[in-house]
Amino acid sequence: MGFLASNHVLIADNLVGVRGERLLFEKLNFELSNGTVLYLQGANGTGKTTLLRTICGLSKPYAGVVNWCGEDINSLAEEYFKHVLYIGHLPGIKEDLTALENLKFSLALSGKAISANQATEVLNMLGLAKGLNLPTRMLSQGQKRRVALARLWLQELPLWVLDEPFTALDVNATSLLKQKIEAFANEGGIIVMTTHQEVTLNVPKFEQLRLDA
Amino acid sequence: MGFLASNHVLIADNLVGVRGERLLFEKLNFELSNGTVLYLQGANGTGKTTLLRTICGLSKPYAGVVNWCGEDINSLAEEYFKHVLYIGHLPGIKEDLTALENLKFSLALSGKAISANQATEVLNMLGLAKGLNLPTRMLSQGQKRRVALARLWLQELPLWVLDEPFTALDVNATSLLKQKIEAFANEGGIIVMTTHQEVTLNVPKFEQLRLDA
Amino acid sequence: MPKTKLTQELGTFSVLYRILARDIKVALRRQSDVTAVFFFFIIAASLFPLGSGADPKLLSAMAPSVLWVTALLSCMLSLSRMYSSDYADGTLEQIMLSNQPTVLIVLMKILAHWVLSGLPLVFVAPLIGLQFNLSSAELQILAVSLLMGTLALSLIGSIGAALTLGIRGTGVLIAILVLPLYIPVLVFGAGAVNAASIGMSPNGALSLLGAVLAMALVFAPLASAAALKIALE
Amino acid sequence: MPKTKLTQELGTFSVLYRILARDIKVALRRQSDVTAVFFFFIIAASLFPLGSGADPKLLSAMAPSVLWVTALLSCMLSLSRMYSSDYADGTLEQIMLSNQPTVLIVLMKILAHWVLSGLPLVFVAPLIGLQFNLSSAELQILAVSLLMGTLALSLIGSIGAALTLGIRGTGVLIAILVLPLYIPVLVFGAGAVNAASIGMSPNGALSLLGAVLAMALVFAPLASAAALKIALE
Amino acid sequence: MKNLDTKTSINWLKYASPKTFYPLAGKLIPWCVIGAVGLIVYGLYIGLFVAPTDFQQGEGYRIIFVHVPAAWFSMFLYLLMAMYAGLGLVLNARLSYMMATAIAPTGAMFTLVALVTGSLWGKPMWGAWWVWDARLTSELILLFLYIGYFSLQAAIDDKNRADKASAVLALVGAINVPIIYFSVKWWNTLHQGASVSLMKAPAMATVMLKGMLVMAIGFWLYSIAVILIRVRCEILERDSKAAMFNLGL
Ligand code: HEM
Ligand SMILES: Nc1ncnc2c1ncn2[C@@H]1O[C@H](COP(=O)(O)OP(=O)(O)OP(=O)(O)O)[C@@H](O)[C@H]1O
Ligand SMILES: Nc1ncnc2c1ncn2[C@@H]1O[C@H](COP(=O)(O)OP(=O)(O)OP(=O)(O)O)[C@@H](O)[C@H]1O
Ligand SMILES: [Mg+2]
Ligand SMILES: [Mg+2]
Repeated sequence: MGFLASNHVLIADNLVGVRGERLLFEKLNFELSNGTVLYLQGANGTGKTTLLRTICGLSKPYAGVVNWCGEDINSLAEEYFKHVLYIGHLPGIKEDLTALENLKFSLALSGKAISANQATEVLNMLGLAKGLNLPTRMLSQGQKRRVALARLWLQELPLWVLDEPFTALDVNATSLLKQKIEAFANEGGIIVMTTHQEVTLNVPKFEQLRLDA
Repeated sequence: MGFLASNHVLIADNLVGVRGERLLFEKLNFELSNGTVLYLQGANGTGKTTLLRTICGLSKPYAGVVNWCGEDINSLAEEYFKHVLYIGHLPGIKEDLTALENLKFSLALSGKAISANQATEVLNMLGLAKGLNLPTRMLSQGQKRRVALARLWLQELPLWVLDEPFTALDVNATSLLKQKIEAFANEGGIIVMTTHQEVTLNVPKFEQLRLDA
Repeated sequence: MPKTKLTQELGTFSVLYRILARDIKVALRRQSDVTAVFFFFIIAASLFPLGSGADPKLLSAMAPSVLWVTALLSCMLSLSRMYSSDYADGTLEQIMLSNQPTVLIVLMKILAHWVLSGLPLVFVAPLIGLQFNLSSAELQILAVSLLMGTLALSLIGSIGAALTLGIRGTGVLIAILVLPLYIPVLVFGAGAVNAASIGMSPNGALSLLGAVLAMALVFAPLASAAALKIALE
Repeated sequence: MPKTKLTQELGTFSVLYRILARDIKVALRRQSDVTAVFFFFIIAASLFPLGSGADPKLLSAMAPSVLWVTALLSCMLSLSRMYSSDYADGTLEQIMLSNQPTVLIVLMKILAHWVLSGLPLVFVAPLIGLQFNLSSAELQILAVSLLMGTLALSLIGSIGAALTLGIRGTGVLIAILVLPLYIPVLVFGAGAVNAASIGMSPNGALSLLGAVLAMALVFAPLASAAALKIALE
Repeated sequence: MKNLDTKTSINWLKYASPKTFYPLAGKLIPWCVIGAVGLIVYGLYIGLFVAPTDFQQGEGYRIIFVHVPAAWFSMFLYLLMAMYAGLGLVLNARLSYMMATAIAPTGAMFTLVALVTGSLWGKPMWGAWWVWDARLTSELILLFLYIGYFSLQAAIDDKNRADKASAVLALVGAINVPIIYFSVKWWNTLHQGASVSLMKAPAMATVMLKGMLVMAIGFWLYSIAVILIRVRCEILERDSKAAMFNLGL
């Protein structure tokens, strides 16, 4: 995959995270290069979601800087968003549109067009064949998550930020996702993720970071 | 626990479940007595949530009857609700109220009053001590789930219907919940639940039901 | 695990009281909700003089219809809030699973809505009426007609709110469903004020308004409860 | 896993076009959204005569302010829909993470809102005007002033919609934020029609309306984009 | 305890009584169409050629032969729709909901016809296309009620829920109809007066009554035909969707 060929580095430099009046993490430093999975751990409410949103630029850190390939993401602004794929607690899909329409729109947002065939192929692979023409409102919890995750197979971006991606997925979907994550890291992608489930990932570099109350 | 002393039976009699124009399950029969855990399994979108909502009377089955202690729950109506505790995908808490206020209101809905002390004790036990005076909006995903689950410790009802109760919980909270479920079943409670995580429960009767597409 | 009873039983009345109190508490906590209907009424009513230039005769002739229509629209605007947040966060499921009759619970939620959005208008409307040069007899009838009328509006509106639950873009849809049903309330309410302003007795219109209110009190909670059950299915 | 490129690059223009198209598609899919603003306007405008009895002279004197205020309220009612569903389901986060300038994306969303809720009013308003006995000169000016005015309303309203994002009971709060900003639009828009109805030239009022529109075109997307960023933090 | 789920497809025609209804309706439709066309042509003939010119209103009054029957049916069909909706809720019968859904467009059409013919007539009679009189207003509200019914149904895409929710609305609206109707007394009533003076011309009354009745029966047959056609389409559509899902498409 061409977009993973070049070297990318994500650096957290003395990050401090505060929500409300509460200090969540302090002086956080890490450096992630091609092929690394950073696995955030921590009990409920220790600031994992906050850190992920900071990394992809949705929240500003209380102090400290996130660096992408040597530049502050704040000054990169939209330029940075060309490299990040974020999937959070919310699925980010429109309930009135079908799975296919949702997928095509997500891609358009990051400036990509895709053929209906290719999109359908991915959705079928994710076990959504039956619901292709239904508005996603009519899908079950897990099916909605699958639609949201379909972007991982199509949106060719070098940094993934995933907040509890395994939520609501059944065994089958969980293993598909795990494989995809491994393939991506093996080809040089960078992933920051969290999950409360046990994971063992077969990737070049697997780092763990525990946030604690 | 006095409310678990008498014998309860939940019977599904030829249940047929339909969503939209799609048949989800057909001719489903089971009988659950004191101390039984019914563990629903099935891939995403096979109708677990639909079945749970049917069991607690929120959705009407397309055909068939749910019986509680020998009577159709449809004719029991509000009388039946005195026996069921349902926790679904949605937490059922008001984001503007504090954890304590939410808990007291949930109990009031089922006609119970509780002292602030006792409620606080349960919330502390669930690791929410720090957030007691915050509106629940400010809690993390997992903390919100804990607030919703706190009712299990206080609302003395003989039938629990739990839809993916372990979602978003960390290791600690998961084990607390598992213990509570086991204690409840051992004392004679009936539980119908689903989860995509592996569970091994040490209960008198553990039955599995697989819904399949 | 204590073997004693953890909780005390509550009677129907206490449960209903708690439902009412909670709704009001939640609204007061985000003060914006309470003040908002209020300010909307004031601002919207003030738009009409702006749109029509400043002819005082025209203004006082317009006043009954403008004030009543504005009151009606303000009540309507806050309708979508009635059940939607309970629906979105799953509280409504829990409410339906309560061991109290749904109709009574619904009635409490309607009362809470009225206390928070209808009742305040009864007090400001006469103040705004002063700006439109209404006489004190007219102002009095305005207040009385609004007192009965806004309760009817909350009751009838509740049906629309329940029917449109969980549907996106609800605001406008509720309006369409509810406005035709609001028309009798408007006609008798504004009719009473109009009668007062031409020196006739407003009693006929007021007693018709009372009849509408009585009907709404009986049927609206039933219809809303049915609609809520359908929405959750 | 194919090693070829799966996707093609899209230019800014195509991305913007797709955003506009998607918003319109979502709305058309639930036809109710499109028809709803429309019918709200018709129904609400018909409420005023009901409240005021049937004096045709009073009606045609009220007409410019009533029609303009109603148009304004109908546009306002649909504002809360502008970003809220994108926010609730997480699409907005994805939109902010798009590689296109947020301001342009916001402008597209505003345009979609106008096409769906402002533009239709330009066509019905004259029909309703007939019911109020307006002359054809007045009807013409009404249409022209609404054409410019509703676009300004969508632009300005977008700021309010963005500011109130994620706040419950939004409908009424937006109203409060936005109504004061709507006043110049109302004054010049209804002013033009009023001028026409007393036989004066409406050009002055119309060109002031144009100035307001131009200002809104420049500043509203900027302000909305900033508000959206804040809402998501 | 075993899941007997063998996925035999649900036979939708068996579960709802539409199965027997469908062919029956098919047989009725042609007769209704023939009757409707015949009666409406005959009614128009009476109205346009047989009935004498009114000495007060000239030829314009002939619009009454469309206006009055249309106004009757606008109200009658609403009540019918509410009745079917109510039956649907009580019996949980699919066919009842389909009937209610099918009646609505025709009812709305007659309402619109009454409004348009009325205002066409109003221009020469009252010098205005529209006055805010009780009769006229109540007809307008009726149109809004129909519109609300459509809008709600269009906004909900779960058919089952759409049926039930709009049925509740139809019933609530029906309570409103008599209220609006009796409000006539409390209002300025331009419409009533005009009609009464017209009906006083005794020579004309019998011909006119005959014409209007013929038209009314024609409208009735037309309504039945159109409603049955719509219900048949609805049955087919729902059935084919059901089949599609069961084939795992
Ligand atoms: C848009 C305008 C109008 C509307 C909405 C309208 C509506 C109606 C309605 C709903 C009815 C049925 C009432 C019933 O059966 O009790 C009716 C009947 C009738 N209308 Fe109209 N009408 C309009 C204009 C007119 C005009 C301009 C005339 C003639 C001057 C007229 C003459 C009549 C007559 C003679 C009847 C039947 C007699 C009766 O039942 O009183 N209508 N109209
Ligand atoms: N409102 C609806 N209209 C039509 N079909 C629906 C609706 N809601 C759900 N469905 C369909 O019903 C099926 C079962 O949904 P349900 O939520 O019961 O699944 P589930 O077993 O709980 O799945 P998950 O594990 O993903 O939570 C799904 O295939 C879904 O597409
Ligand atoms: N809007 C807010 N205002 C104040 N405090 C907040 C707000 N949102 C979250 N918090 C607090 O920030 C802390 C971290 O929240 P965060 O969502 O990052 O946790 P998390 O590690 O993702 O937890 P979980 O595993 O439950 O998802 C929590 O303790 C929460 O109480
Ligand atoms: Mg989190
Ligand atoms: Mg589920």
